Amino acid sequence: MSIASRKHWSGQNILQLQKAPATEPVSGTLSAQSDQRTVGTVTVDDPRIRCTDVNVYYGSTHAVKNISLDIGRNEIVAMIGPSGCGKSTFLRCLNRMNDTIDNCSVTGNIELDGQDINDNSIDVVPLRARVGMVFQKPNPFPKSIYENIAFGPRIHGLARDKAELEEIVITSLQKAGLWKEIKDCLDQPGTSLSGGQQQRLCIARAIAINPEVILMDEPCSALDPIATAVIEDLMNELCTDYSIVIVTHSMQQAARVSHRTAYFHLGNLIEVAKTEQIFTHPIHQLTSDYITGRIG
Amino acid sequence: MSIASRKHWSGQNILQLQKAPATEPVSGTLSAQSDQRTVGTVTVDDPRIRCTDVNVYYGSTHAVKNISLDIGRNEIVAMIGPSGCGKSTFLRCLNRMNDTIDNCSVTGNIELDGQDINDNSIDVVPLRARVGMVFQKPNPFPKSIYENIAFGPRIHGLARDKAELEEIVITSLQKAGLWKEIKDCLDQPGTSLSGGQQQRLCIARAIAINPEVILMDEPCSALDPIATAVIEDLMNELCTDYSIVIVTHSMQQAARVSHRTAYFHLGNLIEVAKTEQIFTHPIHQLTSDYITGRIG
Amino acid sequence: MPTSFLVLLLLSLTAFSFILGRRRSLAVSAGDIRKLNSLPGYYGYYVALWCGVPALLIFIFWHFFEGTVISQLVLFNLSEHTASQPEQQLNLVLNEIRNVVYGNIPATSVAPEITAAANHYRELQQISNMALTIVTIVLAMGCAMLARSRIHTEQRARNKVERVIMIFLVVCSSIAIVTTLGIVLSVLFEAIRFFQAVPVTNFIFGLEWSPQTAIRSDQVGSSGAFGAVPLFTGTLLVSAIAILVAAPTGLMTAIYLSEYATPGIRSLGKPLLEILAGIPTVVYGFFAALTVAPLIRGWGASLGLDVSSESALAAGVVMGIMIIPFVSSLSDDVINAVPQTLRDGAYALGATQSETIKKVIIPAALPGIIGGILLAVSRAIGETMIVVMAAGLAANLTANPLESVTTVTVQIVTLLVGDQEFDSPKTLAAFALGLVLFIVTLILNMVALYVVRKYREQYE
Amino acid sequence: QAVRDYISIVGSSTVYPFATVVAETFGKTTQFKTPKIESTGSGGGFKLFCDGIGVKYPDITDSSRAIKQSEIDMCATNGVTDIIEIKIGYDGIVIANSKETSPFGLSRKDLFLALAKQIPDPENSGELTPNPHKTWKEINDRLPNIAIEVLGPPPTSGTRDAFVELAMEAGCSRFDWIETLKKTDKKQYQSICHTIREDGAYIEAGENDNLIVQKLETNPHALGIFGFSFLEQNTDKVQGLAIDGILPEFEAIADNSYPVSRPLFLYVKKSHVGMIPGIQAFLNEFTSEKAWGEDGYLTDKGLIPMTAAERDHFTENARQLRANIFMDSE
Amino acid sequence: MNKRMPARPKTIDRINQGLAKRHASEKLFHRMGLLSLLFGITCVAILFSSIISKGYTAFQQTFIQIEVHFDEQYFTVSGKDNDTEALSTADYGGMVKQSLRSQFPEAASRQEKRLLYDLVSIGATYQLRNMVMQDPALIGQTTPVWVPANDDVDMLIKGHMKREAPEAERRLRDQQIVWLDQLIAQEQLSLKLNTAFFTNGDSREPELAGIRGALMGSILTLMVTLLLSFPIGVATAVYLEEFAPKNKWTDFIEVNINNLAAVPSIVYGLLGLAVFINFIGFPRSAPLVGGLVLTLMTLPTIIIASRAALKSVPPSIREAALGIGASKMQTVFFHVLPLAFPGMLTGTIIGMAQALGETAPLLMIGMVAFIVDIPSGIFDPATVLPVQIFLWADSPERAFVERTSAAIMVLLGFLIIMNAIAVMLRKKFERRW
Ligand SMILES: Nc1ncnc2c1ncn2[C@@H]1O[C@H](COP(=O)(O)OP(=O)(O)OP(=O)(O)O)[C@@H](O)[C@H]1O
Ligand SMILES: Nc1ncnc2c1ncn2[C@@H]1O[C@H](COP(=O)(O)OP(=O)(O)OP(=O)(O)O)[C@@H](O)[C@H]1O
Ligand SMILES: [Mg+2]
Ligand SMILES: [Mg+2]
Ligand SMILES: O=P([O-])([O-])[O-]
Repeated sequence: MSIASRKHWSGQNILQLQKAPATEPVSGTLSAQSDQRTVGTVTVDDPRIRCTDVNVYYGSTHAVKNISLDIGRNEIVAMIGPSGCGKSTFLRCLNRMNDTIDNCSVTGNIELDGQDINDNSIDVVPLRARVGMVFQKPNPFPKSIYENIAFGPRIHGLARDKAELEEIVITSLQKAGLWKEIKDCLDQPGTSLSGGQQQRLCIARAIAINPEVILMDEPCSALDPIATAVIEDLMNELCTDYSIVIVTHSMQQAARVSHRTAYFHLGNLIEVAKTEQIFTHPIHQLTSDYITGRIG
Repeated sequence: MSIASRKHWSGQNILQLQKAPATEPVSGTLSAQSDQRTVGTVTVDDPRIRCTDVNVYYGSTHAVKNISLDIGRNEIVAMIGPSGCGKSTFLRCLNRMNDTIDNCSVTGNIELDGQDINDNSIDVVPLRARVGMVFQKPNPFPKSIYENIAFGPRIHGLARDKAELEEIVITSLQKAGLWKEIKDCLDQPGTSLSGGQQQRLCIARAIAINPEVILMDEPCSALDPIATAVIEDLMNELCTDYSIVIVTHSMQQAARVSHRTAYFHLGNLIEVAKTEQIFTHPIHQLTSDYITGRIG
Repeated sequence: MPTSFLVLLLLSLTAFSFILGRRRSLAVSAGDIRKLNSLPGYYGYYVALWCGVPALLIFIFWHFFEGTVISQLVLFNLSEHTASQPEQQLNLVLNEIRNVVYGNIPATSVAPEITAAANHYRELQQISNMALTIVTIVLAMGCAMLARSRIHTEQRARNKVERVIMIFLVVCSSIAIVTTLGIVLSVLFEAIRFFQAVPVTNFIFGLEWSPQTAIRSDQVGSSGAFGAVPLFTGTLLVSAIAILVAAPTGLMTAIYLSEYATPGIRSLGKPLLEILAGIPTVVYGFFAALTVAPLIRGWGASLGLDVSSESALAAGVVMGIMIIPFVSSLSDDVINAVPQTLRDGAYALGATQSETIKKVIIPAALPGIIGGILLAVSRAIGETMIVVMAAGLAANLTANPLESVTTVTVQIVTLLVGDQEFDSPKTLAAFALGLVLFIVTLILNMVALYVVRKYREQYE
Repeated sequence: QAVRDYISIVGSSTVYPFATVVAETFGKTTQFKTPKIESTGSGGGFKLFCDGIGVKYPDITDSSRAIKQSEIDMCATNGVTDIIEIKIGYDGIVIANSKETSPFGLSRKDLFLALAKQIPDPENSGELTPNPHKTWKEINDRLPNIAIEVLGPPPTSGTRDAFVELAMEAGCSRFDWIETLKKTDKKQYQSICHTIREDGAYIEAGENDNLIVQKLETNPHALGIFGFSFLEQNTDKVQGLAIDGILPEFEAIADNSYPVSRPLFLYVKKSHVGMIPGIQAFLNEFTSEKAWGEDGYLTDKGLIPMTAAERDHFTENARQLRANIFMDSE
Repeated sequence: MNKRMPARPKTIDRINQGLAKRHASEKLFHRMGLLSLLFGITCVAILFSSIISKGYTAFQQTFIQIEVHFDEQYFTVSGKDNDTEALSTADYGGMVKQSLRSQFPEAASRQEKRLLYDLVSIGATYQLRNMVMQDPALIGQTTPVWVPANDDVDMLIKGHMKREAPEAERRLRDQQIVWLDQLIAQEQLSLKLNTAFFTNGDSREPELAGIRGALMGSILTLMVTLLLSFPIGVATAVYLEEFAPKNKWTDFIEVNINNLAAVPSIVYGLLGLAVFINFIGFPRSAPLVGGLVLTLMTLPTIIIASRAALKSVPPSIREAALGIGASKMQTVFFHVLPLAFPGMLTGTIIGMAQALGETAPLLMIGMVAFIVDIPSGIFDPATVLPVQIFLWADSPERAFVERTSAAIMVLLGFLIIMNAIAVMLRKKFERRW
């Protein structure tokens, strides 16, 4: 997990990570243009995903600035940071969802199991099947609840027969903690559910295809504590096999579920560290300001 | 605030409120059909909004069951409860937003300042101008940020001239804590903002028309703690003049901002009480189960 | 005052009263529009409506009756001899008078009585014109002033203006109903007369259509030569071929344009295809008869098939080409309107683009797409010229697209514009065909509505 | 209410090309406006024409056939009583094929045997049999061995009526027993003689004669039936076939030796003359020698002129506005 | 929690297994889309090229130069010199003939003279008259004048009539061709821009026939149609989709409107005849009536397209506006309509295109007519472009073939201009959300 082991990406300015001394916190204000150097443990050994110098632009807006971050195997990484700091944008890079936004351009290197996902030869279909996603705004298909979940397994041919498909649907709904509420109305449109139910539907939909990495953009924002607990349990269970990246605004949640936490600010990745550490001994001034509620 | 002072609404079964003894908690399971009697202080003196026996059906689904609840002046009422229990549905009754859903029918009596809002002679336009709303899923107009906010003041004629309108826009954005982030791009489309920014935009849009009652459906779900604090401050500030009803999944938030809290369960209003009381001495078994995290 | 000038004047009065109303509302609220019930603009519209609408109604009403009234007055003054002519003849006399009035024929070339009448006519016209000008302007100004004086802060001008708009909307929607009624009425009576001559059952179930011969040999009814079945099967066959061409091509084009194509190609391709809808059907007729039909015949011959030189296939294919834009453009619009979040949802699950389109986007856009296809089918059913020129007029009862067929519309047109006879079943048959076609398509549309309802997926 | 200062003409699509030339010349050489001419078909023309008197109704209708009794009655009930009938000339109906095929002469009997739905049974005199002929050779050994395929106008057209009456019926009455039927059972007679086969040998190709000409080009074995003026304009593409030994040529039609030609008419409302400006002048133009004379511009357009005597007769009618519709004109 | 969920490697393996097939079908789908588009565009291209290749020659016309002597004797027939009456009724045809005779004195017999006179168009007569009426000073002078040649000459020069063909198979005699060759040699015959085609009304002489009357008729008719059908169609769609209660009655209206789209256009003609002409008393052949009939005919198209467009506006937009107290009317006009506008324009484009190309209903209301004068208002008798095309296509004269195609080109040009405006508007309003 050493910084030196990082391979450099040509054509970009060479990554120079420095561990800022805790006693001399990095300046709390950042010009929008400046490239911030990330403090903390950016890299892990044998990462599942390795991002190097990722930049995202919406037209001329520079939304994500030179971010490098590794996601380990069987790891839950939480991303926190003020609203609009680029968390969702960065998350969407990891399964190339930004392709669908017209004026959005991504530079930098993102590797999944050592393979550059932005490579032209990469097939986004298995990529996205391997890297599942739950969006910030629930977006159920205007189909029945059953069809919403069955969609993924069906296109990927994951079920041999009807019974198997049904089982996948039921297990996914159970895992997402939605089964009990809606088991009698599987043929109702997914759009007629309540906000929180829709969100869980989308989670169930994402896990129905068994992805290896799951990206969750505020998956519990519309959930009550109990439903939240179900999802958090699910994450814990899943991370024995998979990697999970979660964006959350709840520090408690980040603290509860994640192994490492990344703090974003104005498009920069300010600090990454083990979760215990970041919530107890943040290195960067901005991080500690945020955690203690001083930025705003 | 006595139960006897309640006026009865003919054509409905007569309201019979009983204070369930704390020593004998009401059964924790509820059949979907049964009418639950609400415990706690349902009524207030001189309410701004008085709801009596409100029922909402989506087609044949009974989503809100016989709910009576008063919203006082200068009061913040929080609504909590598991996902899908009918909070949003009930909230949408208060400014007749359910009119827009085809198969949704509302019965019961809802009075705003003593006037039945479901009356045929009522003009919904001033009603909705008086009772503003922030929706659960942020829904900015596909127009510029400025136009998003300016639309309300403009149709209601709240600004005498351009400068005044601009001022309203700016103050609203400031109050919603969005001004700093987007002051340079007021002409960008509102839909290109991040999730949390959209949510704040919708809050700003709602308060720009100075409503007397504000209904907020999970206004802080996509917000970081700092932005949340801004909104909570705003609520505190607003409630000196106005009434606020807020749906939230964060008990902490409910505890922080609200004066009274209402607990919903499967379409029933189980309990209403002063916030301190409900979080410390819930009367109903279901309430206490929920607060202590035992339902799920 | 010339009519156009009066209209202009009324319009500017209306515009002016808008300003007046707006001003007034600002005045009563002392410039603070927050005190007003509605926006100042609504008060403007309110006054403008009061100013314009009554005056305009009077104006139209006046013009509707002015001619008749003046004519009657002029005729009244004509000499005994002229006035005693039959009414129809008087109509011609009036025309002559008017021709003199408008200087179409020199006054010297007509009888002095006509010249005198023309002068009288001219005088009356001037008076009427004068009166109209005064009445409308007074009315416009009066109503505007009255409306203006009634403006106060509590007045719900917006509701009133919106109610007027609402009335306008309702009136517009009722035009469709009135049209339907008109169409039914304009074919119903003649159709009933036809059915008095030819039993309904013969018409609907008869297998032979040969209107001309039936009359010649006076075998009406007994020979069953008014059997509409071949016409309806012909219509069905040609429309089916057309839709088999248009629906897949149109839909795939729409998908390609909205999902795959670059914006440049889309903004070029779509309008280009829309031209297909506007090429006159005569042109398609020539194209079908002289290019496509021989081509198909040649292919058929090389395959050893016996293709009629006028085949339903040629007509159907060309008709299909014509209606492609109905499917492609309408579908493109609704597909484009499906929210991006739905696409994102599918892509994120690893769906390929075509899977996303087939399983998410098309179902979500289905009502609009069906609407487009229905419109195309309708157009195919109603099309005439191509079939006349390329499929012939022979009423064969066949399902073979290589034979020639005829359609209901073709028969309606040829029966109506050919050498018609008074009251013969032959001419009346056109009306019966129209009526039955109307009923058949009505049933088809009801089925379509039911199906669309059943499979509709409403997003959000 | 509209004021009309132009002549309104409706009627036959066959007469349309001739009436329009006259109208155009009339408009350009007189002070009057150019008449408006609608092509509605003869029957449609009568329908409008007989609807009444007044500016709303047409002044003149063209027809490719004489007015029928039922139409006269209809006119009369609507107050249209004085009608001037003017015959303007003849239209030849030709049977032609592509230049690429060698021409062959046909008799009217051949035509009947080729195109009738039912023909007299050769074995069984007095009986009918469905037309069995597939090729021309089957009808007559002189004729080539090619399939019978005739492109012609639909039943709704006046040209078809004329063809049926002048060619088919004449061929039909060569059979003696049918000829006798004419007197005994006229309906039966007509049904035999006038019914054209519907098995595909006769193709109803619409009313557009240009289309038929062009279809003949792409389909050299087919014959086409259309008006003489189209043959005249397309002599490089199609050739007219001799009927009963007579080729469809200008002179042959004019002197009535070509058997398949029909008269064309104008019908004028007498009560409109003088009230609508220019009707008299228009009739004068139409009946002038420079229009319908043997060298007139109408012959350029394909109208076959009447004999001088006939022309004089109708010119006189037009000048005198002699209402000459008689009750037995059917 | 559940152990029967397939193990991970199995999942991605399964996915990879099916991948080749899915990509193949993706490719196929993409190709099919492209092919469909190409098919449509090819059809447009074929139609265009066949029309243009047939019609472009119509924009030129053969002219012959003749030496005209405006002899005084022609103008003194009535005894009164130089008054307009005399000027307009002088025997200009005689002057043309005179000048032709002096050019080719060898034409002696009556028959030969006729052939000679046939070389120039009757239009030469009207042309000379116009010249003299404008400038009476010409009388007594001799000037060379370019006059249009007869349509047969025009066809020969443009190669549509084969000069090698035997004499009997062409409309020009050998003698005439000899004369024409002489004219060509003396540079007295040439092809010039056919301005008459754009400035004249209809004519039975191909060389004089122009498109202007029909074009004006089309413009007037479509103006009426557009002004009525767009607002009415949109208003109806808005009412039905946004305001009307959803019940059996509105279902009935919806079915009804769909059904109206399937009513054969000629039946609309019948309706127009009964209502607008016979009942209200509008004049026959008027663009007003044509416009009204076409309005009724295009309304279903516009309504159906507009409704589809309104349906596809997400409900959250409406909720957002209603939630801040906008009235339904304001919601619709400020937020929903702009978003639905592109779809409404599509309906309008297609509806108007259909109206522009329609003939059958106009037959019933008297617009299929020979009208020479250019209409100047919606009450004047007029015809429209497709009718003109229809009439010319049915004319015997060979020269009308190219003019028919040229008229189609004009119609398409009109269509393209009309669409271009709408398409630009549509692009402006288009967005995805
Ligand atoms: N449009 C609709 N049609 C049919 N059923 C609906 C519709 N909207 C909501 N429901 C149902 O009504 C019930 C209450 O929904 P509501 O949205 O009020 O829940 P909620 O308390 O807001 O939940 P959440 O916290 O998840 O937003 C749910 O069971 C839901 O499935
Ligand atoms: N489609 C877009 N077009 C242009 N700018 C965008 C777009 N989406 C996001 N942005 C901008 O990019 C920046 C980062 O947005 P992003 O959605 O990544 O924020 P976030 O960290 O997810 O915030 P939140 O917590 O509010 O969801 C924001 O400033 C936003 O305004
Ligand atoms: Mg986000
Ligand atoms: Mg909710
Ligand atoms: O139009 P016609 O009556 O001559 O066929």
